[in-house]
Amino acid sequence: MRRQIPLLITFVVGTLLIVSVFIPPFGELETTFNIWFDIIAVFAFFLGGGNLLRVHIDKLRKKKRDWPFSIVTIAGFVVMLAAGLFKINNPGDIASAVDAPGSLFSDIFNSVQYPLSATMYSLLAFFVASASYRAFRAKNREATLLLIAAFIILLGRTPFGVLVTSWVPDSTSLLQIPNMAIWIMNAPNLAGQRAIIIGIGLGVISMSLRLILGLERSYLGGEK
Amino acid sequence: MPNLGVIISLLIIFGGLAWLLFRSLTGREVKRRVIFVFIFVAVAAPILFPITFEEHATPVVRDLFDRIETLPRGSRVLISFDYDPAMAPEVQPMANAISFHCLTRGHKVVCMCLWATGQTLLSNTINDVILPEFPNIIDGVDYVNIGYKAGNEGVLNVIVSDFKKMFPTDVNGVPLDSVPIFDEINSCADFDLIVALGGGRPGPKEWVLFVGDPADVPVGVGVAAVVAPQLYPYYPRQIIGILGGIKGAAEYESELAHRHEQFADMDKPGLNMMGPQTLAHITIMAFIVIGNIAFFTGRRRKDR
Amino acid sequence: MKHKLMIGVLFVLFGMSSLWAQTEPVEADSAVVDSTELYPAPVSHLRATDKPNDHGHAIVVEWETSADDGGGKNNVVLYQVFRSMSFDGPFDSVGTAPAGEGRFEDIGSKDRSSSSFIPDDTDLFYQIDAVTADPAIRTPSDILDPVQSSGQWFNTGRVPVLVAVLIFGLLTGIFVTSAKRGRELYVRPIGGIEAVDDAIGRATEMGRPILYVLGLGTAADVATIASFTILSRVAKRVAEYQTELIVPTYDPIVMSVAQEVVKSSYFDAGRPEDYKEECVFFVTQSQFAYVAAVNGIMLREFPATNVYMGKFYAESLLLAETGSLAGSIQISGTDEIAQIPFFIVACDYTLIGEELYAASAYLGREPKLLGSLKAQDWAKAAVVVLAIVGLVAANFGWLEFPTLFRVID
Amino acid sequence: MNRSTYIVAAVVVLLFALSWVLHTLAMSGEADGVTRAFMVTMAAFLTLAIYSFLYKDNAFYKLAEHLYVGVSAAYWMCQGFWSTIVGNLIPRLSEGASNFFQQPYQASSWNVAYWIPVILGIMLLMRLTKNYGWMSRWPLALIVGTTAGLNFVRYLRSDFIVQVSSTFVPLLGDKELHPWLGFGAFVSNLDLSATGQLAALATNWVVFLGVICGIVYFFFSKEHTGVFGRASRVGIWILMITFGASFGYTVMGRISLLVGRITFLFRDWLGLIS
Repeated sequence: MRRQIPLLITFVVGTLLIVSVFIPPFGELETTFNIWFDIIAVFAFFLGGGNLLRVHIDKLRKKKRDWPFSIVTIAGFVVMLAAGLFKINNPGDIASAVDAPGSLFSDIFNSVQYPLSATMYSLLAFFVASASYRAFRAKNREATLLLIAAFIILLGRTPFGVLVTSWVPDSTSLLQIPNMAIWIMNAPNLAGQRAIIIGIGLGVISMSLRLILGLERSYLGGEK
Repeated sequence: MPNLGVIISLLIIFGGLAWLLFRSLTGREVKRRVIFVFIFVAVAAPILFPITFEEHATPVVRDLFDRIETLPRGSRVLISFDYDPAMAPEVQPMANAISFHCLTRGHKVVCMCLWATGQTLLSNTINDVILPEFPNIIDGVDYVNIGYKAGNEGVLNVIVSDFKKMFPTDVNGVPLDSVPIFDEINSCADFDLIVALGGGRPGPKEWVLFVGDPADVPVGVGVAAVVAPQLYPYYPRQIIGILGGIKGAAEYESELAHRHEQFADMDKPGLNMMGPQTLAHITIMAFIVIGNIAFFTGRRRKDR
Repeated sequence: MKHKLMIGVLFVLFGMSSLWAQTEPVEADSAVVDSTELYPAPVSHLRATDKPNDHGHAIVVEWETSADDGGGKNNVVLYQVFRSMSFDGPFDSVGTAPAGEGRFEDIGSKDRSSSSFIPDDTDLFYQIDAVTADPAIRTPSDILDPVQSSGQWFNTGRVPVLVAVLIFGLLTGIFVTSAKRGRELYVRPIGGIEAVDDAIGRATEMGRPILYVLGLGTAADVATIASFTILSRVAKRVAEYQTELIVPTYDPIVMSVAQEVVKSSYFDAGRPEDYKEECVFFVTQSQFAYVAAVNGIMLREFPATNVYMGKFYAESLLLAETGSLAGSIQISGTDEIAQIPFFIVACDYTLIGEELYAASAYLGREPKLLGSLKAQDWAKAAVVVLAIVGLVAANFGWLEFPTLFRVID
Repeated sequence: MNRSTYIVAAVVVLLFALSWVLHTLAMSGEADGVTRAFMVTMAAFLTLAIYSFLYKDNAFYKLAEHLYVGVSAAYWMCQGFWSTIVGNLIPRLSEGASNFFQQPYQASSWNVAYWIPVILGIMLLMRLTKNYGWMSRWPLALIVGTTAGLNFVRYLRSDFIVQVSSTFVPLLGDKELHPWLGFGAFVSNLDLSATGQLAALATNWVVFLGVICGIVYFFFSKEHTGVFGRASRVGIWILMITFGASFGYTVMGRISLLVGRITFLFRDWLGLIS
C-alpha cells in the first residue's frame, strides 16, 4: 500500500498531463499543477530549515569540530527569518514587498548575501585558469582536440589572434584565427551540441515514460 | 603615473610568466596559488591603471567603419536600439561609438527602438555622448529620437514603405512633418545606412530580412557576442559589417580614436573592458602552453 | 474572370466607401465635410472563423487590407476590430491590428464574469474600421454574418507530437516485454561507472570518506532521479566496505529521498545498524552558499572520492577544482550541456549527458530498464534515418517533407 | 589556537573598525551614513574572506561560509512564504486571512482544490516524525508525476522534433544566401562571408556528419566496433571540440565577474578609482 498509492498518483498525474497537451479543454491543468508544485515546495523549505537547525544544534550540543561557527549559522538564519517574516523595518505596510529598499531584510541581503554570491561566482575566474593549466594537456587525441579548440577560441578573442594571422589573404579569411574561432562555434560546436541535445531529449522522454509506468522507482527510496 | 603602473604590472606578469616557463623547462610544476595570483594581477592591474591594447579592426568591423567614414556629409543614418540592460555592457559601447562617429562626420542621425527596454539605453547614449560632445547640435536638424513603437516585425513592415505612418511624432510629441530631418525621408529606403544594434528578436536579422533586403538599404549590425556567428552568412551582401561583442566594440573604438582626435580623449568602455580580458586571456593561454611544456618535459624525463 | 470579379468588387466597395464618407462626417465632425477624399477605402473579403485547436472562446478574423493601405492614398495606420452580440450593436472595440496586417485573433476569457468573456455557441458579429492617423477619419466595413466559437476536443496542430509519443511508447513496450521474457540485451561499458567501485575501494584503503553530491536538481529532475540509482549503488558498496559517506543536499525533498535510498542500501547490504541519518543532510537552497559549504567540507574532511551526479550549473568547476585541490578522485555526470566541459577538464571520469541516464540502467541490469534503453537506441536510429531522408529532401526540392515536422502551437 | 591567530584576528577587527569609521566620516551628513558605512565594510570584509579561501581554508572563510548558509536558507524561506503562500495560496483559501495580508481575495468554486497541496505539504513535513515518514512519498509522487508528464511532451517537441528537423540542411549550398559564382570562385575563396561558398558547404557537411556521428556515440545497446566504432570515434572527437570551444568561449564571461568584484573593492570600498 505504501508504495502502490504513490505509484498510482504518479501514473494518473503524468498521464493526465500528457493527454492535456492534445485535448484543449485540459489545457489549464499544467498551470494548476505548477501552482500546487510551488506550494508544496514552500513546505519543503520548512522541512529544510528544520533539518538545518537540527544539524547545527546537534553540532553545538556535541561540541563537534568547528562548533562555534554553528552559532553563526543559527544566528544568521534566525535573524534573517525574523526580518523577512515580520518585515522588520519595512517602510511599507504588510502588503509591501518583503525586500522593499530600506527594510532589514534587503539590508542584510545587500550587505551579506549579495556580495557573498557575487564573490563565490567570481572565484570561477581563478578556477578556469587553474583548470586550464592543470588539465589542458595533450595526453591523447581527444585531449588534444579539446585543447586546440579551446586555444583557438581564446586566441580569437584577443588582439593577438588578429595580429598573428593578419597576413592571410582575405580570400582565404577562414584561416584567420578570429574567423576560425567563429567557424568552430558555428560548425563542429553546433553539431556536438545538437547530438547531445537529441540524446538528452530521448533520455528524458524515456525516463519520464518509465516513471509514469512505474518501471523506475528509485525516487521512492527503498522497499521497506 | 599611470604609465609607470602599467609598466610595472606588465613587467610582473610577463616577467613572472617567463620565470615560470623556465621553471617548467627544468621540470617543476607550478603551484595553484601562483596561478591565482597571476589571474588576480592580470585583472586588477588594468582596472587600477587602465591598460588598453592596440586593437586592429578586422575586415568585418572596418567595412562598417569605412562606410560611415566615407558617406558624404549630411547622409541620413538610422540607428535602432533593440536590446535590454543585460546586453548593454556589450552593445552600449558600440551604440556610443557609432553615434559619435555619425555625428562627427556630419550625418543626420535618427534613433529608434523596437524593444521597450531600449528607450532608457537610447536616452543614455543621447545624454552621455551626443549632448555633451556636440553642444551645438540641434534636435530635429542633426539628430532626432523617435522612441519606441510596439509591434516588433510589424513595425518594420510598415516603416519600410511609410515611416510617418508608424511614427507620426518624435519622442517629444513633435510631428515628424515639422522635423527637418524628415523633410526628405518617407520610408526606410530614403536612408543611406541603417545600423541595427541588439542581439535578440526582433533584432539585426529582422532588420535585414524585413527592411534591408526589400528596400535595398545597406545594414550594419552591432550584436552581443553569442549571436554574432549566426550573422556571418549575411555578410557582406546583406550586412555590410558586423561588430560582435565587447571585442567588436573595442575594435571600432580603436579605429575611431585613430582617425578622430576628439574621440581619443573620450571614455572608451569597450577598450577599457578589453584590458583585463586580454591580459587574463593571455595569462590563461600562457599557462596552457607552460602546462604542456611541463607535461612533455616531464614525460621525456620519465622515458629516460 | 477572377480579376474582373475582383475589380467589380473593388468598384462596389469604392462606391460604398464614398457613400460612407459622404454620410459619416456630417455626424462626426462637420468641420471636415469637404475633405471626403481623406477617408480610406474599407477592408474587403472579411471573414471570421472559430479559432481551431483550442478550448473555445476565440474567433479568428481575417480580411483583405484596404486599397489605401500600402497603395492609393496610403493613409491607413491601423485596423480596429469591433464585436457585438447582435447585428444592431452595440459594437465593442476588441483590439487593433497594424496596417499591412489582415488577421486578428479575438481571444476572449472563459470566465463568465470577465469583461472580455466570449460565449461559445452564440452568434457574434464583427466589423472592422480602417483608421487613419487622425482617429476621427476612419471607414467601417460591412457587418459580417454571424459566427460562433466552439471548443475542440483534439488539437490537430500537434499530430506530429502525438505520432512521436505513440511510436516511442510502442517501442518501449515491445523491448521491455521482450527483455522481461529473458532476451539478453547488451549494454556497452560506461567508463565513469566502472570507476566507481575502484574509487570506493581506494577510499576504504585510505580510511577517508566518500562525498556524494546530488547537484542542484529537484527530486523530479531526470538527472537527479538517475543519480538516486547511482547513489544506491555507491551506498551499498560503502556499507559493505564500512567506509564513511557524506551527502550534503541542496533541496529538502532530495534530502528526504536520499535518506531513504541510503537507508535501504545499508539494509540491502545487511548492515542496517551502521546507517546514520545525519550522513545525508540539508545545507541551503542557495546555489553559491551550497558551494561554499561543500567546498568547506572537501578541505576539512579530505574525502578520497567525490562523486558529482545530477544537475549542475556554474558551481561545477568551483566544486571540481576544489576537489582536485583536496587530492580526491573525482567522478562526475550531468546533462547540463554548458557544464560538461568543466567536468571533463577537472574530473577523472565524466558521464556525458545521456550516459548519466544510461548508467542507472547499466547498474541496475533490470530487464525493464535495459528494454527502455534499447527503445531509446531505436529512436536514435530513426533520427539518423530521418536526417538522411530530410537531407535528400532538402537537396532535391521536396519541400513538403520538413513541414511534416512542424508543430503548430 | 596559537598566538599568530589572535594577532591576525585583532588586525582584521581593527581594519574593519577603521574602514567603518572612515566610511562613516566620508558619508557624514547623509541619512543613516553609519548603517551604510557598515554595509560597505561588511560587504568588503565578506568578499575578502571568500577570496582568502584561495590561499587555504581558514577561520574567516568558515565564518563567511556559515553566515552565508544561515542567511540564504532563511532568505528563500521568506521569499517562498510571501510570494507563494501569501501571494498564491491564501487568496484562494480564506477571505479573512487575505484581508489580514491585504491581498485581493480570488473567489472561485474551484478553490477547494487548493487544500490538496496544503495537505500534501503537511504530509511532506511528516518526514520529521519517526513513524509517519512514509507519508512524504505522496507529495513526492505528485511532483514526479507532474514533471514526468510535462517533460515527456516538452522534450519530444522542442528538443527532439525541432532539433532533428533543423538538421535538414542543404548540403549542396543555399542558393539564397550563397549564390553560385562559378567554379573558380568556389575553389579559390575560403571565406565565412556570403562569397565563401566552400566554407558554407563545409559548415553544412560538418554539422550533418557531426550530428550523426555524435548520435552514434550515444548508442548504448550495440558494440562500438567496425564502421560503427569508427563513427562513434569521430563522434567523440566532435564532442571534444564542442567542449573545448565552449570552455574557451566561457572564459570571457568569468573574467567579467572578477572585474565586477575587483571594481567593487577598488571603487566602492577603497575609493582608488572613480
